[in-house]
Amino acid sequence: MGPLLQLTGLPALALICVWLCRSTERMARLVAVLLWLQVAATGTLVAPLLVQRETSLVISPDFAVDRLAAFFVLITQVVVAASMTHANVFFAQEGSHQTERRRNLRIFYTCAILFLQAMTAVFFCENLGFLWISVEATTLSSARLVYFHRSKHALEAAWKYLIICSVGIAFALFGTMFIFASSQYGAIAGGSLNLEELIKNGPALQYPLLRLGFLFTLLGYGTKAGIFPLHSWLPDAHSEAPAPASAMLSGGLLNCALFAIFRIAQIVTASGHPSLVRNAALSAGAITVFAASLFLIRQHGIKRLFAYSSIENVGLMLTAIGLGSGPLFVLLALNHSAAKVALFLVSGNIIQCSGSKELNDIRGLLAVSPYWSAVIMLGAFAVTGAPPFGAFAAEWQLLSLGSQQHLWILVALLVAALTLSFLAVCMHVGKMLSGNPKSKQSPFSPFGSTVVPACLIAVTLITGLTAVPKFFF
Amino acid sequence: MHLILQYCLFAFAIFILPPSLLGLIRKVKARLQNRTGAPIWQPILDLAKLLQKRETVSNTASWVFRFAAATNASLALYLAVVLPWISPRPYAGPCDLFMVIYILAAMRFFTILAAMDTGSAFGAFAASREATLSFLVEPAAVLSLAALAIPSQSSDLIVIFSNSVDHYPALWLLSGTAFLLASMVELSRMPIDDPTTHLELTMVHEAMILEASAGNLALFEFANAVKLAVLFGLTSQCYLHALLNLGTVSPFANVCLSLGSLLAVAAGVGAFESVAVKLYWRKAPEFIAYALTLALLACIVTLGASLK
Amino acid sequence: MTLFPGVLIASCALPALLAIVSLIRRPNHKACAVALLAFGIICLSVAGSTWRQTVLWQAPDWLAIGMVPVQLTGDPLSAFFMLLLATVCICCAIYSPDYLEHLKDRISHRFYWSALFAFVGGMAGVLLAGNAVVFIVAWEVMSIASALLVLSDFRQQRAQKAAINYLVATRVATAFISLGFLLMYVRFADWSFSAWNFSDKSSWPAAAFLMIGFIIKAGIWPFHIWLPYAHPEAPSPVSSLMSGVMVKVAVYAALRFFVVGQLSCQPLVYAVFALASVSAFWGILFAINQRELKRLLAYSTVENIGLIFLGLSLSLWARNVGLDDLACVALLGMLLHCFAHGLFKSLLFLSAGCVDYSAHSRDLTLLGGLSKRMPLTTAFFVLGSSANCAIPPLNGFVSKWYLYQSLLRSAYTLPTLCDRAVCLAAIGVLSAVGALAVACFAKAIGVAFLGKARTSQSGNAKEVPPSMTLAQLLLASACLVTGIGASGLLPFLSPVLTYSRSVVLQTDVLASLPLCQFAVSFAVLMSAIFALLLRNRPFKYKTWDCGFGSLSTKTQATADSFAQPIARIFTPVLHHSLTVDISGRDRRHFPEKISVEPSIVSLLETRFYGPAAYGLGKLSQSMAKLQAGSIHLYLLYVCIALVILMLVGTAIW
Amino acid sequence: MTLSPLEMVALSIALTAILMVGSTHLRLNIWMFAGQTALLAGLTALYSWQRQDLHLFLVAMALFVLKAIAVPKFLLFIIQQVHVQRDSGTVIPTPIAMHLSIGFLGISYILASQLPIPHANGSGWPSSTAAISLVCTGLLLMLIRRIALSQIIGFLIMENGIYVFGLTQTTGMPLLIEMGVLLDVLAGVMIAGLLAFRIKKNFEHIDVTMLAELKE
Repeated sequence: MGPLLQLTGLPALALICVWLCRSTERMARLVAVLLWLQVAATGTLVAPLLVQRETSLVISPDFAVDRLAAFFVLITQVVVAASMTHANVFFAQEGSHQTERRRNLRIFYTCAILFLQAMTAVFFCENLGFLWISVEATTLSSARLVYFHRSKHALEAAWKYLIICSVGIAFALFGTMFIFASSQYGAIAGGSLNLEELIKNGPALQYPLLRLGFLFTLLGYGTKAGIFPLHSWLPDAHSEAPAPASAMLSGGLLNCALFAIFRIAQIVTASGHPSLVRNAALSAGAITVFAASLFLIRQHGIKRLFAYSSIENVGLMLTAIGLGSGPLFVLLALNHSAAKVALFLVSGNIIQCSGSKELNDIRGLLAVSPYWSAVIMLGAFAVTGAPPFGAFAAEWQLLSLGSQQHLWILVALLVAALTLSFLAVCMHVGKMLSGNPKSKQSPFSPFGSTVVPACLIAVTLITGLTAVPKFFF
Repeated sequence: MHLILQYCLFAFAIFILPPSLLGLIRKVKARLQNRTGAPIWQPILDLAKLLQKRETVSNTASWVFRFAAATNASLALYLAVVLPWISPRPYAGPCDLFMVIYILAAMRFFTILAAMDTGSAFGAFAASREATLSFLVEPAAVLSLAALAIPSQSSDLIVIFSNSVDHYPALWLLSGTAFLLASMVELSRMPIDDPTTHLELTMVHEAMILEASAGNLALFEFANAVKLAVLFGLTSQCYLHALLNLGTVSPFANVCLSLGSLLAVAAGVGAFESVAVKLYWRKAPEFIAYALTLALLACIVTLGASLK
Repeated sequence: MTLFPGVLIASCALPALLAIVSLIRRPNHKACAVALLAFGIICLSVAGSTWRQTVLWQAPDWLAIGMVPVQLTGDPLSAFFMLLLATVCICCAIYSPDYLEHLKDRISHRFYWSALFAFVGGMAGVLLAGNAVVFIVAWEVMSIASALLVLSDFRQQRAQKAAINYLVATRVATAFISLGFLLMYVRFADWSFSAWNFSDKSSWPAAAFLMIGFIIKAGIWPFHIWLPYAHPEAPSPVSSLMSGVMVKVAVYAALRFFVVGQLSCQPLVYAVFALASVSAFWGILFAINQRELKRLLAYSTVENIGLIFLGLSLSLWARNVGLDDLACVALLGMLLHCFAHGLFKSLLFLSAGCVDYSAHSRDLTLLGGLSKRMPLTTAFFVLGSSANCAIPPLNGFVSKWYLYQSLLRSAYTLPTLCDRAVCLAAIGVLSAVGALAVACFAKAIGVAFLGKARTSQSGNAKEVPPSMTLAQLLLASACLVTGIGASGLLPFLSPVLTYSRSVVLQTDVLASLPLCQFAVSFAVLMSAIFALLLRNRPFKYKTWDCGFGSLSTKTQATADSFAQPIARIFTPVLHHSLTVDISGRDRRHFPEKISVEPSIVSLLETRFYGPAAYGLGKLSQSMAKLQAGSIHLYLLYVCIALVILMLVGTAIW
Repeated sequence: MTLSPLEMVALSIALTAILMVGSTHLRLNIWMFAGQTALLAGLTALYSWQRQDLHLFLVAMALFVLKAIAVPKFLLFIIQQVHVQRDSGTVIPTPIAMHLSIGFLGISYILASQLPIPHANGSGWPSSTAAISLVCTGLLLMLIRRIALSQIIGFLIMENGIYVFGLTQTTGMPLLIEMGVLLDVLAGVMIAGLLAFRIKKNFEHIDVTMLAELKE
């Protein structure tokens, strides 16, 4: 019962806070503190895994966490904690603490905490059924986050998000059933959805059914992860959600979906057909990276820009999965999450300040606020894999892995796409930074609104320049 | 004693010969046009007269203007000392062909600056033309000398012009002619520029020094005369090499030959100028093309010879 | 001995630290300039300590990029370029505080200094990188930081465009370099440079990729497009660092990999030789047709980089056919030209910055008459231009002379007739380029500094503050000293040559080049002339005006009219055209206003890069159409993806 | 070719879905969905009897209560709130759509016979045909209907199809997971319904084809 309490106790407390605190300002601050405490709690829980003293932490037969998942849990929790910390500044500026909007804010916080729990659960599931349930739960809890602003656009985005992801997830359920069937008609009497069992009996699984299962789950969870052409909901949802929610969606949710794919890829690899994973994931990954980089060239919204950049990074992570390198997947995810969260958070500030999401309306940031400019600029470099940030180290590792396996077409495609996406993002960011400011509004709380993103950027910088990546391998 | 005599003679050659060559060209032209013409030493008298006058400088001009004139004269004198343009020279140091080319370029550079410095429309106009011409003619000049450099395997003009082992008359002839044509452009002589014209709009070299006066003008004129002597001197040396193997000639004959050929080249140019017409500006590249063609021919000859 | 790795580390770590600090705290110009000066001195000590020996520093385990440990190597080759970096840095440091004052609110202090430190640190990093990963990290830092510096004057649309252009070029270069590195890594299973060489046929594709990357960065035709946009837009110290040092860093990279790594791919060498010649000519041809001072200088950089790569390729060529002496001469010429160009181009950019500082314009059509108001700056600019025009005895002449020497030597030593003819032709091209350079710089000086002021701004210009003069003076004297004293300084280059696997010539090639003697006799003659013939103060009078009375400043030649005859000759290449507009009531007989607007077109931009960018935009647009907003369509995509995945999945995998 | 009662039920479930494609009347659709789910609950109950599996019976009960009663009730409530009777039109005409879904039934048969599932334990092709056909029909419904509620119904049909597949082609999905899935679906429908309600409030309609302002 200990681990379970450690994982859910503080969020439960936070939930109580959300509804019992009279003042929403205090509530917001308290929740942020609790979430950071939760990070610490989870950290102590998974610490033995991180230092490789233990290989896995079993809570129940269907719930366990290994080293890789432990990294993801921590990343997710940090992402949520950081976003919710920044949310203090964001919602204060939004005027959400006014009386008539308080309820909305409380609902937002509730959903955010539930979302966190759902995402955490994804990494703990050792059972494909529960995995599916958790992933679906993330969709359900985050739909309300997207709809926070209650505008027409937010509604549209939320609807698309809910419907498309649900359809995708339905396919994932279909796929899960195929995998179940493959175990049933293969080796395991009565069938099993337990990951460990499936991996152990890998070679005995019935391959045609397993293959169908993999393809369906790739499609299903891929919809959730935003693989091209299933990504259609992603830019809408990311751009319409309030900044902290966009950050969580991009920095947390996408990892969850990819992690689900990674889990199933593990089974297929264990069944003795790694080429299926390799071919499917590499081609899907490469296509996604390339398509996203083309999308990036012509963008009109600041958050849509970063959303497409997320799609690109999803493609990269999928490629890492295809190359069969879990640690690389974590490394990419870590850097993407940190940089992208920083970007989304600071772009929220910028949107509030300039009053528009359109790239064309945002000009002369350098003159408006050097802090925001610095974060958005460094964040753009970090997220597009420019050295010396961590994403570069990860992408370089990915490319060298690809070259070592003589996948030259893939490598060339990735290099081209990375070049394009870097240029596209930097071009748009450069336009925002330069020129004369269009609005006269002065920036608010320059320090408070920058500290969280700046710390996240520092994380990727440290990852890029020190031997941190070795820790994952 | 012998050395001092040589130096004196050489100083005479540098200071007296160039203006006289100019005078000679004018005299030949005059005679061919049935005029008596000024005496051959008239340019020397002109220079002396200019040096006595008080200088007038445009109030637009800056330090560049007078600096340019002095630079031109100094560089011309330096060239006259080091180049093997006339046979017995007391100075026997090295003289690199590319250095010569770039010293000529420096002279041109500063002349153009002087022309632009006064803010005169004519000066700038001529400067622009001079720049264009020099760009067109430069490859011809360099290649004609480079072609000569290949048999001697050295870029030192002293070595090149004293090389009597590899003797290719055709090469010397082609290079010499190419160099002569190039020099005529470089010196703003006849088919490109008429030195006697009175219309500023058609001038090239004269318009550039339109604002110069007295000592300043004298320096420019003198520099130009020295340049003329040096370049024609080199040409005449080329022709001499084409005609006979100079290694076998006695020193005294060498002096006579080099002086004689220099005068012959000058007279030839004078004769040519009296029959030639000044080319329409846009036709100038066509004339220069001859020089380049000859230089390229020389290159082909020299490459063919070098492979043997 | 223990000090050596220390300075190596400091030269990379100090700028990194400074970049972060100046981003967080709003920096002041003086303090930052002092820091830059300190960096320059550290670079100088790096150069000094690694001039004759190789110093290696293996970072502790915690300092790594990804899985690859950080490794710094200082060797004679990098020391040579470090020296250049140090010199230019020190001069820029002296120059900056006063210069930046006039940009007051146009630049953001934090970003400028932060990016500048990152930039110089990146350059030091590239020069000291011991393995490919460190190299590419430093290379990107250098590139991105310099792109930011191009954006310094961020309110200007032009700066924005220039920065984006530049970023595109530099990122594409990085992409090629990355591919090259990856290929080499697979080939040698090592990121360390010391393990790499290009003598084997299997490393030729990597060599080609790397070479493309380097020549894009160096600005060789047809990849030079970014250069004339980027260099002028940056503040002058940055332009001089970019033009003087950064493009040399690309040259350094080419030297590091292909000369030290013994490239044996002859087709690649031929290609570079051809591109370099074209680039020299193309660069100067466009330079002469510019009317913006710094843009003109930038195009002239294209020309000079062409010359440098000409020397580089000739050196490789000679080595491949076994002519070691020739290879040495070419290499020496190229190294000297790197250094010389670094010095005089920095000087020219700094002087152009002074013009901008005093006359508030770099547009030649608005300048004029500065030589009387700013005589010192004019003198420095004339000296720098003379060096660029290879006028003896300045450093530009020495290096160019070596290039000529190497070409001439190859014209009689290379094995085949064809090779020899090519080299002889290259001499012709080089001489034409030289003459054009003279024309180009005569025009720049003539229009910007001489004649009458065309606007009141340039008429009211004042001489720049002493610190800016001092910076120029340092560079100018460096140009002079390295020119006159070349024969004395050359022996110091032997470690670089030895390191570049070249023989060191025993005989003194410079013997036939009496520069010292020339300089002395020139000085004597000049002083004699001034003392004897020009000693009287001249009588001042107006310029000859054909009796029309006071001349309008408009009668002076403009930048365009000076270049027009040459532009007209090259009409097919430049698409030179004149737009003449005559207006007035009776415009035929009594025109009241005539305006002539010449224009040239860069065919590469309109015919190649323009359409390419347009095509990419179109492609992206058609992709964007996929995202049409309809949820039904999106669901259809899901279905289509399902069908494709099932078909491909079950049929193939 | 004889069909077992179980297979007959499964196929009739598929048929109800096809019939739903033919009608744009929302209330009718919801009733038919309720009937379909009731049939499904019955099928589950039959299986539980056949397999002597108690927990399957629990699933049948839950299915009946939640999906055959609660969900239709909720949807009917929404319809009442938003005052919509019919779908405001379809992308392709309903008769053609219905024929198309019959075509899908045929395709489903082909696909089902391709499925590498050994048909030893009575779970033969008709059931998997029904399952695949349900999924296809659900998708078709989502693709061609313009109203938000129809999309929800389409999604529910798809979900049913997947459930049919799980029920007939495999045995012994863990109860907890079945329940979890059911709850998730339920929550999803609730949220979607509420969103539809919001759409009506914001846009004065619930036509999702009008929700196309976010693009590129």
